[in-house]
Amino acid sequence: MAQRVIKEIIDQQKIGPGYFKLVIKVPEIVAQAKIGQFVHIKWVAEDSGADPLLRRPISLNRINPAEGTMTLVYRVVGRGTKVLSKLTAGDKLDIMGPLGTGFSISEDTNRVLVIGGGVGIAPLYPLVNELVKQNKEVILLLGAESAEEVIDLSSFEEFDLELKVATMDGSLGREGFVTDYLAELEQEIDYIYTCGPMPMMKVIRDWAIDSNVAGQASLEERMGCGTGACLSCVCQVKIDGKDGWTYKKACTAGPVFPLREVIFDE
Amino acid sequence: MAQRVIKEIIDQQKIGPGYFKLVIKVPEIVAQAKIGQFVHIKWVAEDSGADPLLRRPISLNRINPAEGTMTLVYRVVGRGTKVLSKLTAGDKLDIMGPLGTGFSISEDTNRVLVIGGGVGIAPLYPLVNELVKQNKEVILLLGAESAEEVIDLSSFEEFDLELKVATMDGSLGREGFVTDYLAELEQEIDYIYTCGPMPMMKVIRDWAIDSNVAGQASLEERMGCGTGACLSCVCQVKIDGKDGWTYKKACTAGPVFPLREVIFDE
Amino acid sequence: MSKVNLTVDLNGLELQNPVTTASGTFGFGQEYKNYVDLDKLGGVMVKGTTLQPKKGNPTPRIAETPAGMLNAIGLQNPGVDYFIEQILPEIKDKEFKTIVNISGNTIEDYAKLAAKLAKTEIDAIEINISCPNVKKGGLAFGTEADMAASVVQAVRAETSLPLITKLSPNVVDITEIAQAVEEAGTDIISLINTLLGMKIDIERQEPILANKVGGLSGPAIKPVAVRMVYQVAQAVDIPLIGMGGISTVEDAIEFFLAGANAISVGTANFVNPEVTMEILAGLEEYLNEHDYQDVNQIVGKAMNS
Amino acid sequence: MSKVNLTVDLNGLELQNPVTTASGTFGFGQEYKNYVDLDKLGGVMVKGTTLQPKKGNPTPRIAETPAGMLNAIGLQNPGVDYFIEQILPEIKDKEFKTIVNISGNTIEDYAKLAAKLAKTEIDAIEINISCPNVKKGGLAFGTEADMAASVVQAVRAETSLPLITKLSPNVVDITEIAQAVEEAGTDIISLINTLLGMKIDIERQEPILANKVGGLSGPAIKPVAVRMVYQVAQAVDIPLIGMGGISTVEDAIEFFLAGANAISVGTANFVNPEVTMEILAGLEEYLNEHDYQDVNQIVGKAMNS
Ligand SMILES: Cc1cc2nc3c(=O)[nH]c(=O)nc-3n(C[C@H](O)[C@H](O)[C@H](O)COP(=O)(O)OP(=O)(O)OC[C@H]3O[C@@H](n4cnc5c(N)ncnc54)[C@H](O)[C@@H]3O)c2cc1C
Ligand SMILES: Cc1cc2nc3c(=O)[nH]c(=O)nc-3n(C[C@H](O)[C@H](O)[C@H](O)COP(=O)(O)OP(=O)(O)OC[C@H]3O[C@@H](n4cnc5c(N)ncnc54)[C@H](O)[C@@H]3O)c2cc1C
Ligand SMILES: Cc1cc2nc3c(=O)[nH]c(=O)nc-3n(C[C@H](O)[C@H](O)[C@H](O)COP(=O)(O)O)c2cc1C
Ligand SMILES: Cc1cc2nc3c(=O)[nH]c(=O)nc-3n(C[C@H](O)[C@H](O)[C@H](O)COP(=O)(O)O)c2cc1C
Ligand code: FES
Ligand code: FES
Repeated sequence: MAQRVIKEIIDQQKIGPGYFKLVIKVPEIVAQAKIGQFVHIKWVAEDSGADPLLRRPISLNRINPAEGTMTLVYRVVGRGTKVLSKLTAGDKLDIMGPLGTGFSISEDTNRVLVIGGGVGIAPLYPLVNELVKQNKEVILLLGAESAEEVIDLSSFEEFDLELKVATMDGSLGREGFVTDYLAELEQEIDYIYTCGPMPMMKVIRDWAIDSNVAGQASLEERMGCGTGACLSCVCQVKIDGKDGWTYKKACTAGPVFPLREVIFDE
Repeated sequence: MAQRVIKEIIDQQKIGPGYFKLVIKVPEIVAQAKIGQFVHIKWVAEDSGADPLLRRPISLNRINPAEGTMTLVYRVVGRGTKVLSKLTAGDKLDIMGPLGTGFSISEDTNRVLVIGGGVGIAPLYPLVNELVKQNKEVILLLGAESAEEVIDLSSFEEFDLELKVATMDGSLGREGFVTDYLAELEQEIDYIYTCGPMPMMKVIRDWAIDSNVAGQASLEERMGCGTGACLSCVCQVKIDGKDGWTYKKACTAGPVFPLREVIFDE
Repeated sequence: MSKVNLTVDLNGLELQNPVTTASGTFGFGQEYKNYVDLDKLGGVMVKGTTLQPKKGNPTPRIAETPAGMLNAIGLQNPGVDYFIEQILPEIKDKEFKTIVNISGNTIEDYAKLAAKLAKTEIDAIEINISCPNVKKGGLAFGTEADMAASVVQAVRAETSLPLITKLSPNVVDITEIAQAVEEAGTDIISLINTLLGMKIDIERQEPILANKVGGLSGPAIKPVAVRMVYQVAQAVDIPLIGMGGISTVEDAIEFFLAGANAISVGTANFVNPEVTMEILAGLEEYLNEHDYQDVNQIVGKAMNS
Repeated sequence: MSKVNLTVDLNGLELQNPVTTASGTFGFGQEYKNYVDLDKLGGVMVKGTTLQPKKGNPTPRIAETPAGMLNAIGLQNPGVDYFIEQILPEIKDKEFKTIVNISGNTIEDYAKLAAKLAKTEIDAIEINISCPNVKKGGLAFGTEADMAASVVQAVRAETSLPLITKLSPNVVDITEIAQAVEEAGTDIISLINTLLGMKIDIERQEPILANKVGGLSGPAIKPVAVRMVYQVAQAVDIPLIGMGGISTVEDAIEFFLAGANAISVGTANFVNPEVTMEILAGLEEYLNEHDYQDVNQIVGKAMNS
C-alpha cells in the first residue's frame, strides 16, 4: 500500500553531467516496492513555498529491502530537478510511494532484450537484476549521449549478460543510436523491455510489431496526483473496441504498458 | 548611494525567544550607511521561487565600516523572518541599501531621552553610540516582554548613560510599560528618540507634545519597493496646510519622522 | 482540547464537517484511500460527469505555474451511466457526502444528467456551469446570468436533491451570477472554478498544454477566490462552499471568515495527499484556541469588520 | 554575440527596446536610478496620474500572497499639473519614452487629462480604464466595451499623441474590449492590469488591506496575462504591450511568443530592482542563441503553432 512519508536524504552524488544519484531510507516504502514502480517526491526546505508547487515522479533505481533504502537516479532538466540536485545528506524529502504498475516477468520468456536510453536506464537495474536472478538470457542495449551518461554501467557489467552500448558522441561503444543494434541481433528473442526517450521507444515498438515480439515499455507523462485521481498522466494505449485506443493512467495502470499497444503521440 | 548586492552571511545567532542576530559583510553598503537607516533584504536559496515574493525591511543594528560588516537583529513574526532565521553562515542574502532617512543629531541638544520597545530597540544601538560619542547626556529607557528580549542590554551597559528597563513579566527592571518611567523623569530633557510598538510611540508622542519636547520616531510600514516608487509605505505626518497632514514615504522620507508630527492610525 | 462542533447544515445538505474535496482533483475518493481516512471527510465532489463517456483532451494536460497549475483534462470521464452502475455502489456507504459534479454543453444535457442522478443514492448535485454552451458559440454558461439561471432551473425541475451551483471566476461581477442562480433555485453556491490561463514553452515556442489554454488553480488564485467568496456572501442568502488555492488550515480559515460555510480542497491534494486531514485537525485547534464552540461562529466574521 | 535589433515600432511609438516598466511600480523612473541605467529602458509608464492631487488609501496598502501581492494604493499622486510642471522637466531628456498613465472617474476627467498632456513633451498616454466610473455606480470603465470605447474616443479627440489603452483582466471576454478600444482609436493596447483580490488576517479576522480588496499582481497572475495577450493578439491588428508577472527573461519571452510587441515589468522591480536590465540582456542572448536578428521575429510565434 502506497504511503506518504517525510524522510532525510542519506546521500546524494553527482554521477554524470547533470545526473544525480540520491539515496534515502524509507523502509515503509521499500518493503513494498516492485521493479518498475516510482515515487512522487517533493523537496522539503525551510523556505519551501508554493513555488514550485507540484511533486515530481522518479523511478526506483535501487530497491534495498535489507537496508530499507532506495536509490533514485535523475537528470536535471528543469527547476524541480535542479532544486533536488542541491539537497544534501540530512535534507528532507517528502515521498509518496511506491506507485504505479511496474515491470512483470513471465516464466515463459527466456531470451530477453532490455533496451535503455539516457535517464531511461535508471529503472532498468532492478529489472535486469531480477531477470538475471531468474536465469534469463539477457541482452542489454544501452544508449546515451556520452559515456558519462550510461547509468549503472559498472553494475551491469558485473552481471552475466550480453551488454552493448551506443553513444551519440562515440565516447563509448558504437557511435549512434542504440536502436541501430536491433537490425544486427543474431538470436531470436522472446521478450523486450524498454525505457527511454519517446523516439527510441517508437522505433523499438515498430521493430517489436514487425518481429512479432511482445514486450513492455515504461512511459513518462506529466503527473498531478500520482494516485489516479486527476487524469493528467494518461497515455494512449491500443485496445479492441470502437475507437481502437483508450487513455490509461501512467500513475496507476502504468508507467509500464504493453510495448506494442502504446501509441506515441501519433 | 544605495545599491543592491548579494553576499554571504558571516554569522547568525539566536539571541532570545524568536530573536536573531545576523552578521553580513557588505562593505559597499556599510561605507555609506547612517544611523537609523535600513536594508531591504531577501534570502537567496536554491529553491527560492516566487513564494514568498517580497523583500523584508530590517534596520541596521550595527554598522562597522572598519570591518565592512553590518548586523541585523530581528524577531520572527511571519514566514519571511522564519525563513531568514534558518539561514546560516555561507548562505546568501540579497540586500538593497542603505535605505531611508535615519536619525539626525542636533548640536543644540544636550540631555537626550532614548526609548526603545521590543525589537524596536534594534536600530537604537548606533544612535546611542553616536550620542554618547558626542558627549550627550543620555537617558535610555528600554521595554520588552521579558529580560531575554532586551536587545543589546550588555552593550548599552558599557556606555556612560542612565539606563532603565521595564519588562511586562517583571523579569528585569520594573514590571510594566517602559512609558511608565516618563512620569518620573527627574530632569528636563531636550530631545527624544524612539522606536518600538505603535501604542508605545503614541504615548511618547503625546507626552512629548505635552512636555513641549521635540524628537524623532522610527516607524514601520509594509514596503514594496523600498525606493520610493510604489507608495505602499506611507505614514501620516502633520503639516501646515489644507488638510493638516500628508502621506510621507517611510522608505525615503522615513523611517524616521519628527515625533510630534506623526499621526498613528488615529 | 475541548470538543467543537464541526457539522454544517448547508440549506439541507448536512456535512459532518465542512472539509470537502474539489471536483476533478480527488477522483471518486477511492484514489486517496491510502492517505486519507475517507470517512472523516465532509464531502467529496466527484470528478466532473457527463452524459456520454468522454476521452478528454490530448496530453500534456497540465503545466506548472508560479504557485499554481494549469489543467486541461477535457472532462475525461466514463459517463453518468457507468458512474451510477459501477462507481456509486462502491462509495455510497461512506460517511462523506457524495456530491456529483455535472457538466454539459446544452441545457438538455444538464437536465438529463439530473434526471438520471435524481434516482440514485447520491447526496447532492454540483452543477459545473463553467462549461461552454455550444448553442452560444462556446461561451461558458457561467459567464452570463441568464444562461447560468437556465441551467439551474432545468436541473431543479428534475430533482429535489440538494443543488450546488459552481461559479466561474472569469466574469466581471460574480455577485450578479450568484444572485441569478440563487433565484433560479440552487440551494448552495460553490466557488471558484479555475481562471483561464496559458503557459508557453519558450524552446518549442508553443503553448505547453495540447489544448493551449487551461484552468489555473492552486495558491496563486487564492486571493481572487477569497475576494469572490467575500463578495458573494454579502449578495446572497444561501450557503457557500469556498475553494481556490486552499492548501493549509490558515487558508481554509480565510475562506470561512470571508463567508464560506464549508470549503473544498483541490490542487493541494496533489501536493500533499494528507492535506484534508491536516486542515480538519488544524481547524479544530484554531476554534479551540480562539474559544469558539462551533465552526459556524466564524463564518463571515471578516465581512463586517 | 552578434548585434540584434531590439527597436520596436508600436504603431508610431518607437522604443529603443521593448522593455518598459509598468505604471505604479517604477515611480517616475528616478526612484530606480541607483539600480537601473534608465537610459537603457525602452519606456517608463509613470505612476497613475489624475486631474487633482490624490492622497490615496489608508494603510496597509499592500499584502503578500502566494507568488503575488495585492495593492490598494488608491492612486496617490500629486496631480497632473504638478507632474507637468515639476516632474516632467526632470525626465523628458531621458532616452526612454515617457508614457503617462492617466486615470479618471468620469469621461471628462480623461479628456481633460489628455488635453493638458497633449501640450507637453511626453511620448505617449496610457489610459488606465480599470478605474471605477462614478456615473455607473463604480463599475470599472474597462469592464464594458462601450464604456471603454467612450473613454478612448474622448481622449483621442484631445490629442494626437500615441495612445495606449490598458485593459482590465476582470472581464469575461477580453477580446471584445480590445476590439472596442481598437475601433475607438487607440494606437496600442497594454495588458493586463491587476486582478481583484483579497487577503484576510486570520488573527484579526479582517481583511489585511485597509481598502479590503486590492489588485493582484506578480508571478501568480502570469498565466492569465499570457492567455489574454494570446487571445487579444489574434483579435486586433494593433501592437500590444504585455505585462503581468514578468520576473525573468523567460517570462518576457513567453509574452513575445504569445503576441506582445513589447513588455512591461511591474511587481518584479520590487523583488529585484535590476530585473529590467537582466531581461534586456537575457533577451539579446535568447535571440542570438536562436539565430534571430530582430526581436520582432519572435512576436506571436506561439500563436500559429
Ligand atoms: C513514472 C515516471 C518516472 C520517471 N523517472 C525518472 C527517473 O528515474 N529519472 C529522471 O531523471 N526522470 C524521471 N522521470 C521524469 C521526471 O519526472 C522529470 O524529468 C521531472 O519531473 C522534471 O521536473 P523539473 O522540475 O526538473 O522540470 P520542469 O520542466 O521544470 O517541470 C515542469 C513540470 O513538468 C513536469 N515534467 C517535465 N518533464 C517531465 C517528464 N519527462 N515526465 C514527467 N513529467 C515531466 C514536471 O513534473 C513538472 O510538473 C520520470 C517520469 C515519470 C512520469
Ligand atoms: C524600516 C523598517 C525597519 C524594520 N526593522 C526591523 C528590525 O530591525 N527588526 C525586526 O525584527 N523587524 C523590523 N521591521 C519589521 C519587519 O520588516 C517585519 O517584521 C517583517 O517584514 C515581517 O516579515 P514576515 O515575513 O516575517 O511576516 P509576514 O507577516 O509573513 O509578512 C507579510 C508581509 O507583511 C510585511 N510586514 C509584516 N509585518 C511588518 C512590519 N511590522 N513592518 C513592515 N512590514 C511588515 C512583510 O514585509 C511582508 O511584506 C522593520 C520594518 C521597517 C518598515
Ligand atoms: C486537474 C483538475 C481537474 C478539475 N476538474 C474539474 C471538474 O471536472 N469539474 C469542476 O467543476 N471543476 C474541476 N476542477 C476545478 C476544481 O474543482 C477547483 O474548483 C479549482 O481547481 C480551484 O480549487 P483549487 O485551487 O483548490 O484547486 C478541476 C481542477 C483541477 C486542478
Ligand atoms: C503597487 C502597484 C501600483 C500600481 N499602480 C498602477 C497605476 O497607477 N495605474 C495602472 O494602470 N496600473 C497600476 N498598477 C498595475 C501595474 O501597472 C501592472 O499592470 C500590474 O501590476 C501587472 O503587472 P506585474 O504583475 O508585473 O506587476 C500598479 C501595480 C502595483 C503593484
Ligand atoms: S497523475 Fe493524477 S491520474 Fe495520474
Ligand atoms: S516601499 Fe515603495 S514607496 Fe516606500
